[in-house]
Amino acid sequence: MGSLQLKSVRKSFGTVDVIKGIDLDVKDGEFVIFVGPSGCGKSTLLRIIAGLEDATSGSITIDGAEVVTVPPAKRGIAMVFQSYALYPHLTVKDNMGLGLKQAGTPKAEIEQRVDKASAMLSLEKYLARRPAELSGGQRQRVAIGRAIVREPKLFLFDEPLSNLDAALRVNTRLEIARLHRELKATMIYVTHDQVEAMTLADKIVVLDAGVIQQVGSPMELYNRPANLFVAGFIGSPGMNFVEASRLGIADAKTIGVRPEHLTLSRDSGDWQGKVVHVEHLGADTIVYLESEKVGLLTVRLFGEHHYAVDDVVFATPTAGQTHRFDAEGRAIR
Amino acid sequence: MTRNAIKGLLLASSILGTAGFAQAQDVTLTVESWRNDDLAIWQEKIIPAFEAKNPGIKVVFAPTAPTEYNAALNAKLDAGSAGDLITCRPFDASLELFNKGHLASLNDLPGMENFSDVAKSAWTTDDGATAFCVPMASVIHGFIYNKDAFDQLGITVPATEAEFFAALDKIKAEGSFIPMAMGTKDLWEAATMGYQNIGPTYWKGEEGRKALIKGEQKLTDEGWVEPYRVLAKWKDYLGDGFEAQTYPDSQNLFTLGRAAIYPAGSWEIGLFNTQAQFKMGAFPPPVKNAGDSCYISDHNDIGVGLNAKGANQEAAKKFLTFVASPEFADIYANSLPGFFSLNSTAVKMADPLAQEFVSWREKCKPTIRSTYQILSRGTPNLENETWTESANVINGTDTPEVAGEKLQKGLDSWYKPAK
Amino acid sequence: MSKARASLTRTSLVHLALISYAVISIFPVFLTLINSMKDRNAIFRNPMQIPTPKTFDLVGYYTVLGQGDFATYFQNSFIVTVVSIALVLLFGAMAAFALSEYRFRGNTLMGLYLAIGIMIPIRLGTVAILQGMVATGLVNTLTALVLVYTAQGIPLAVFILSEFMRTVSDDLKNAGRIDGLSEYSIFFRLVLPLVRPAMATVAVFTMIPIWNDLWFPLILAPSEATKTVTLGSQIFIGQFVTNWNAVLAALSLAILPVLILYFIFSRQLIRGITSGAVK
Amino acid sequence: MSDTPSTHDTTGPIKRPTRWHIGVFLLPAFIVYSAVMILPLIETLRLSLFNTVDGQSTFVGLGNFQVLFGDERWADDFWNALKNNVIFFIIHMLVQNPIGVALAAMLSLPKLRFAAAYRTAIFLPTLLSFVIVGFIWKLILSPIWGVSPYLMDLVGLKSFFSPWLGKPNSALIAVSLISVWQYVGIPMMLIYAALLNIPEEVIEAAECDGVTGWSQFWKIKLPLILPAIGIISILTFVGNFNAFDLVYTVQGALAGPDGATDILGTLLYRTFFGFQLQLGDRSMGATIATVMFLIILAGVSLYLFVIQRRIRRYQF
Repeated sequence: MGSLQLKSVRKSFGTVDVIKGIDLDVKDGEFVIFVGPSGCGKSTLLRIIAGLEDATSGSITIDGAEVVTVPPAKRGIAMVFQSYALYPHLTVKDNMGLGLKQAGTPKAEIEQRVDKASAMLSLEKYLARRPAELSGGQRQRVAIGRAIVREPKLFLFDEPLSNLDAALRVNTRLEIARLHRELKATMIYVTHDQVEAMTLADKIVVLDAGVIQQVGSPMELYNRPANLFVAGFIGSPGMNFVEASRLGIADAKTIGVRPEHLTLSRDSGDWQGKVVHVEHLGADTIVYLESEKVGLLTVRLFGEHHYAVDDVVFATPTAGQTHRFDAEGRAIR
Repeated sequence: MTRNAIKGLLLASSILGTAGFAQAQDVTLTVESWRNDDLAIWQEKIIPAFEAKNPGIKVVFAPTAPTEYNAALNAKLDAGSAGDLITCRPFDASLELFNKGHLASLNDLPGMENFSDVAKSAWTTDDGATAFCVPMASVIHGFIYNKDAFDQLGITVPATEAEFFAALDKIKAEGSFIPMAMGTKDLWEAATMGYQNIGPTYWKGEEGRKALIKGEQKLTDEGWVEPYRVLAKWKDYLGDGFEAQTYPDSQNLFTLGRAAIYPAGSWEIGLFNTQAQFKMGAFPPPVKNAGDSCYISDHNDIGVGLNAKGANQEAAKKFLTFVASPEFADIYANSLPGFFSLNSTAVKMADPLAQEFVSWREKCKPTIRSTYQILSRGTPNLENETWTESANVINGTDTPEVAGEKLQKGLDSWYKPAK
Repeated sequence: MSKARASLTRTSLVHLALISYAVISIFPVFLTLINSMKDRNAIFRNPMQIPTPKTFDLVGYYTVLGQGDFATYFQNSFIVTVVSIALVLLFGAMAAFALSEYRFRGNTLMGLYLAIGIMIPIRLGTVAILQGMVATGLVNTLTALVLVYTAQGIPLAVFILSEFMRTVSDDLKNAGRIDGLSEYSIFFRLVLPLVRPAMATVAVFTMIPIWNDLWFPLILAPSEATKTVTLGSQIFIGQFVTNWNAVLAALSLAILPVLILYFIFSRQLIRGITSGAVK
Repeated sequence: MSDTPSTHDTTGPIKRPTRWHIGVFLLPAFIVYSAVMILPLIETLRLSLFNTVDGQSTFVGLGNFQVLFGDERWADDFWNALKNNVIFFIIHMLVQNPIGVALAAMLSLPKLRFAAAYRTAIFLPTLLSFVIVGFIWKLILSPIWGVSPYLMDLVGLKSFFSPWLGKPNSALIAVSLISVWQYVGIPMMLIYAALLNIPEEVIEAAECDGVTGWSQFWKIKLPLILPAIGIISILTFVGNFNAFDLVYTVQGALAGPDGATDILGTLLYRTFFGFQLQLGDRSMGATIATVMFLIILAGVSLYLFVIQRRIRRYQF
């Protein structure tokens, strides 16, 4: 249980439209991630789903029931905030139990659900503490626990990892993935970090300027980006774009090649260039070169390679791995 | 809604206004007054005397500090929350209250026949037809001196201006006493204890005062400027820092025995009797030349009137009749020596100092303060201006002539004497 | 802090300066207190001396306590101050919450409207206020004073509290909404506990003018049963203006309760004020 | 929580239940404030357009204002009061606020001992009523009681003592300084708060850059607390132009000597409520009140729309 449909959802503040008509279908048990640059409207959309913001128009149904005018607490959702938003004056246990208490759940059941959630998150030792006495990672786990206890139809995550350091972020990512598998719950997750999106999602929704650019599984977005925006946003380092006219191609405006789909040779190839910078990452080597014909190119090579700045090299795109875009930026398939 | 909620809350905490105290048959009268000094005398003597004879009527004396009295009273009268009985300032302030309908006419009040027209003059309409307050007391100006100090220095009581200044010179030269206790900080001290005290001698009492009202004299005339010239000379005989000396400072200076002469109003007697540890005497304002007729300021100061919108008119009238009785006059004048009864029935006073003051009525011509009747009805207010200018003259910031000009200019700006 | 940062001379100078100013601040109060406990001659001859067994005299306190019903005055002042502060805090916080939390038509206008009160002294409205109180039969009740002080305190309370409420995390309030708290519960159970220090600040700033007010007790509730301490001591100053024993005793009696209340609140005040009042 | 749903959508606007709670939150404050404060004040300000003509209250338009500024006596009093009020304000700005800043700067030094005791002592006068402050200072400055001459004698300055409150050219300064004494606690507290809000890292960065002591205060802390100083200035302005009680208790309603300490508040009080033989003139009083309101409004607007926008705010 836990499906979500959005139909032409709009949101404007005064004369500014921040959400310009969103249609989306989320199936039960799916892990959906909203991704996009800051200001794209992804957080607003999440808050509209939660009921914290009112949609200006449109329809939202959860499990087939229209919820546009239903207050957040009655939508069967739970939310995890970026800033944790724990009640500073309540203990961990009370923080987790407040929502149930408010809904009139019997005490014993609250107890039992809190125990279960805290076991799942290894929080048993901290139940009596207040948020100020916890570390950042522990607070985030309490916030997640608070959501689990509610047994919602829909989990909403608003950039839950961005206040954590890098190592903790990876751990918590794994934990969320594990929770998703164990709970088999529907999760909607907002992030600006495409790595998080790629690693966690069943389905990614790429948003820009209040409009959905593309919806699809991580690999669909990677292999078949619908437009220049998605192509540039997904993948790291980002896709190389070359003006088609420079290559003498007439039926497209722009040609895109991912850095990992270029090969380098010191002797011969399609595009000659000069190395301007090299990044050695161990597993990968990233080479930046300046080509007279096509401009700045990023090339990603597997393993260690010994190129030096000012070396003259040739890059060649792998056949069948180039993307073509028309004048409006749409992918040509 | 909210109000009721709060009201309920407060009622619940059993905090009720006086309304809650009024018993079913008892009537409670409230007396508005600025005489907070007299609180004890009212509570201990006057009110018990009245209540003993009028069972069922309770009286509450509710004084306000003198400086806030007018403002507070006016606000309460306008809103209808003032007490049943209103203590009346003399002349225009009360006349205004009568004209606005706040004070009731008392022509028919039993007991009013106990007062002469002069006594009633401060609380009668300009045409003399209606009286609206029962006169309670007048006060007389003069000088109180430290008898021990005079004896010690061999000074006799001065009768003329020259003797007065000679005495001051002598005290000053000797050095153990401040010659005169007066300050200018509170302004009114300079005007009331200074100008209005010695002034009548120069403007010839009522003669000058009436001429001023008729427009026949001006404040720039010699009779009105000369008292300022005399006042300007006082400066040298006042204590160090008299510019910042307040009225209570002056009282303390004198009663602690540090000053020899105190320019006084008779109302000081009661307080001085309790505080001074030495013998005191009094003398009237010195005349210019020996043999001149003397003048004193015998000023109708306090009356009491009936709040026309009060709830307990009948009981209040009973109280006013009591105030008009010789019995009240006796209690009041003897409890508050220096407040002289205006009742036609002579009151026998026990206090020697008070007797001394009142004895001047026989040899000197009495007058009231020059600024009180008619002349302080407009803006700028002549009384207030006189306070400021009297202080200025003594401080030396204005010459006597300039002071007279300023006052006359202010008066001219609104006052047109009836021709 | 490293040793390099704190030189002994500098610290001493700072202490010297602070001690000097603190002395200037308390000296007049100290002077009043010591002289209120001396006999009349000692007050005049040696105003600077603390009471010695020879000069010690509580006659002023006897006079004051014997003359007026100071216990009732205290009770009145206390009730008026406490109830007014409670209402100012409650109503002010509620309005501040509405203004800082919700976007609605007329929000700014309402904010400005509530701010006008900071600019005009309420005393100017005396006559109309008094008429209103007469009409509702509230003259000579403490309710009248409570109403006036509540109205007078609301503008500043809204001003300060709404600043504070903006600093309460939106996520937190939203978490509450998701947990099913009503807007009222969010206000009372989440926001109010979090702005407690600010409430203490407002309480102190509201308390001072209420406790010390002379004007409205004089006009609205001058009866013996409703007199406040400040009005009572003002009447004493008038009545015993030359009896300095009594005056100084009355002043001391009026100072003490303010000090006590201040000490109760001061911890919260500092916390409130240091957690971003004027950031 | 938007204003109103906009209507340019195909599916049409969404109808939502009225948010009653906003009203419930605002209502108590609104009712009490409007009924007890605003309506009476409007009633008063309205009076400024009326005056008594032949015993009847008559609408006179701006006639009262013409009298206030046109009639020599009224105008003299008004300009005198305004001038004194400006001086009163300037003294507060030049003495009270710098002292407040200095005290706060010292109090906020890290690890200062007895800071709480100092704070309490310095804030104490702010808690006292005008009745008390006025009376105490009159006594202290009284040449009769001798406390001031005695104290000045201790530091060898006795010859400089003078009855300040009684002299026209020193009375206003003396009263202003009493007021400063009473209120210095407020700027001190607010600046203290602002200083404590500066993050330790910024100060440590300054230490590393060799900006220490005085120059640290001038170059780092002061710019960061400017917004707080701005708020204090405007609070001082509003407070000073509404001031009345202190002058009234120390110098009386006539604000002597010779009107030297008369400020707008005392002029208003005398005019509106009357004093001694002077009868209260509600209309002219309301006229002065209206002018005062406009002056304060102008000052506040100037602050809000000109000064506040130029002060840079920093986020920590």
